[in-house]
Amino acid sequence: MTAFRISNDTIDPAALARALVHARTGACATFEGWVRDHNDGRAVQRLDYQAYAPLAQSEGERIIDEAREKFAIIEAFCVHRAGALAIGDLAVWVGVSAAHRGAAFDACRYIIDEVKKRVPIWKNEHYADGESGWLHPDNTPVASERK
Amino acid sequence: MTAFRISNDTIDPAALARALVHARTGACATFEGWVRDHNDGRAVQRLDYQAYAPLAQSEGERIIDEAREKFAIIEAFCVHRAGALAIGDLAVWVGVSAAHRGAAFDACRYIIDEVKKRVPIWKNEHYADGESGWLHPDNTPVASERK
Amino acid sequence: MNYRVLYFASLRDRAGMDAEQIHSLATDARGLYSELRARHGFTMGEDRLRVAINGAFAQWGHTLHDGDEVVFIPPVSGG
Amino acid sequence: MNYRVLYFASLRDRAGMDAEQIHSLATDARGLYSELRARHGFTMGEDRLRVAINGAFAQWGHTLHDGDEVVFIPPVSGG
Repeated sequence: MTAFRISNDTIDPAALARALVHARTGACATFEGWVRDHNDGRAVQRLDYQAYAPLAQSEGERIIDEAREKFAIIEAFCVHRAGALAIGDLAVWVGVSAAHRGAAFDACRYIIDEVKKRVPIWKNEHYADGESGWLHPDNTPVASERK
Repeated sequence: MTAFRISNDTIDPAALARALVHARTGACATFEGWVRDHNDGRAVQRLDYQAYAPLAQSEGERIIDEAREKFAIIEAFCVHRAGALAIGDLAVWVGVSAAHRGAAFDACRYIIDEVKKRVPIWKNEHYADGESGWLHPDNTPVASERK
Repeated sequence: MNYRVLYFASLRDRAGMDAEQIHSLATDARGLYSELRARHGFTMGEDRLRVAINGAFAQWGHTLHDGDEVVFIPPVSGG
Repeated sequence: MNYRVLYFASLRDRAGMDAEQIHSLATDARGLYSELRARHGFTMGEDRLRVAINGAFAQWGHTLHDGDEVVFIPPVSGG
């Protein structure tokens, strides 16, 4: 399994979690990002993720390599969805195993924080009022480029 | 489901994780503690957890109540095994859901840290050399009370 | 007075029992532990233990009542 | 020179296309973006964007070569 993957299909967190655990694993930390029904006070109906796939892949792998250098971890994986998602779909999954919990938590958080900051993936939310919009990293709307 | 539970049976993390997710959930953080094959340089073969169950239950629930007060979370659960466990068994599971990832991570870590500090559960490791021993919170042996 | 004492972890190993019924003149957990320490040869001091009375954490100086369940809690190691 | 430019997110919406082949005199990403900004009416400034050349992040002043794939990366919002 590659450490980072963009997936056009449903993510199976249970299968991913199984790949984390070794005999020397004491701790696993996971993060799941779900499509939720609201953002910034607006009702969300669905969303699309666009990705610049080759750069997303290499940048995602770079982030996981950095996590391996910074923290004493055993395994680390991240899968991010692309395409059309509905409320209650899993958008991103991060899992880290380690001998001890501190490294597992710190690496898991590092990976999701950096993925959200650096990996070229964009979220377009479709609202109940019929509008839609690209979002910034802080989930505020990109006001500008729409015609 | 009670927020904290001592279990004499195998923990099913996938079933627990499903109970975390609501339509308003944006983020889930989970922690899994696994029985690993070594501790402090010694090969571990199996271990036993003893629990003072009534106090473990009330102290575990208190910790989760504290997490709900401190962090903006939606759901939080913790299950801790008691009894005999083998290498590769899941010893403890913590899961937290929230609208945003910061609260989910912080609450998940708070819960496992406090459980390890305060909940009356004791780990007795059985080593490959035939010895066994009760452990301190920092996983160093309790040198003292053995006959 | 009569107290029920439960033992866990290294105290259980040392006492060689899970629990016992104790008749004692001690009126608080501190006095009771001194007595049990002498009887079973526990080496762990009060500073390493916590006390629970009737299923809740309590102070060492908390006054005991007849029939109380008392537990001396060694350093925990869950997780 | 000829460059291939890919568009994502709000730039894609504004340009009305996923990608285009551009013949340009620009020799770096900065010059190329100025040209495309004028052509498509992009409102986002350089300070809001990153640049990728041939699938890797690059500097705005990086010299472009014929056939390069150039992508202007709006603020990302994965996760």
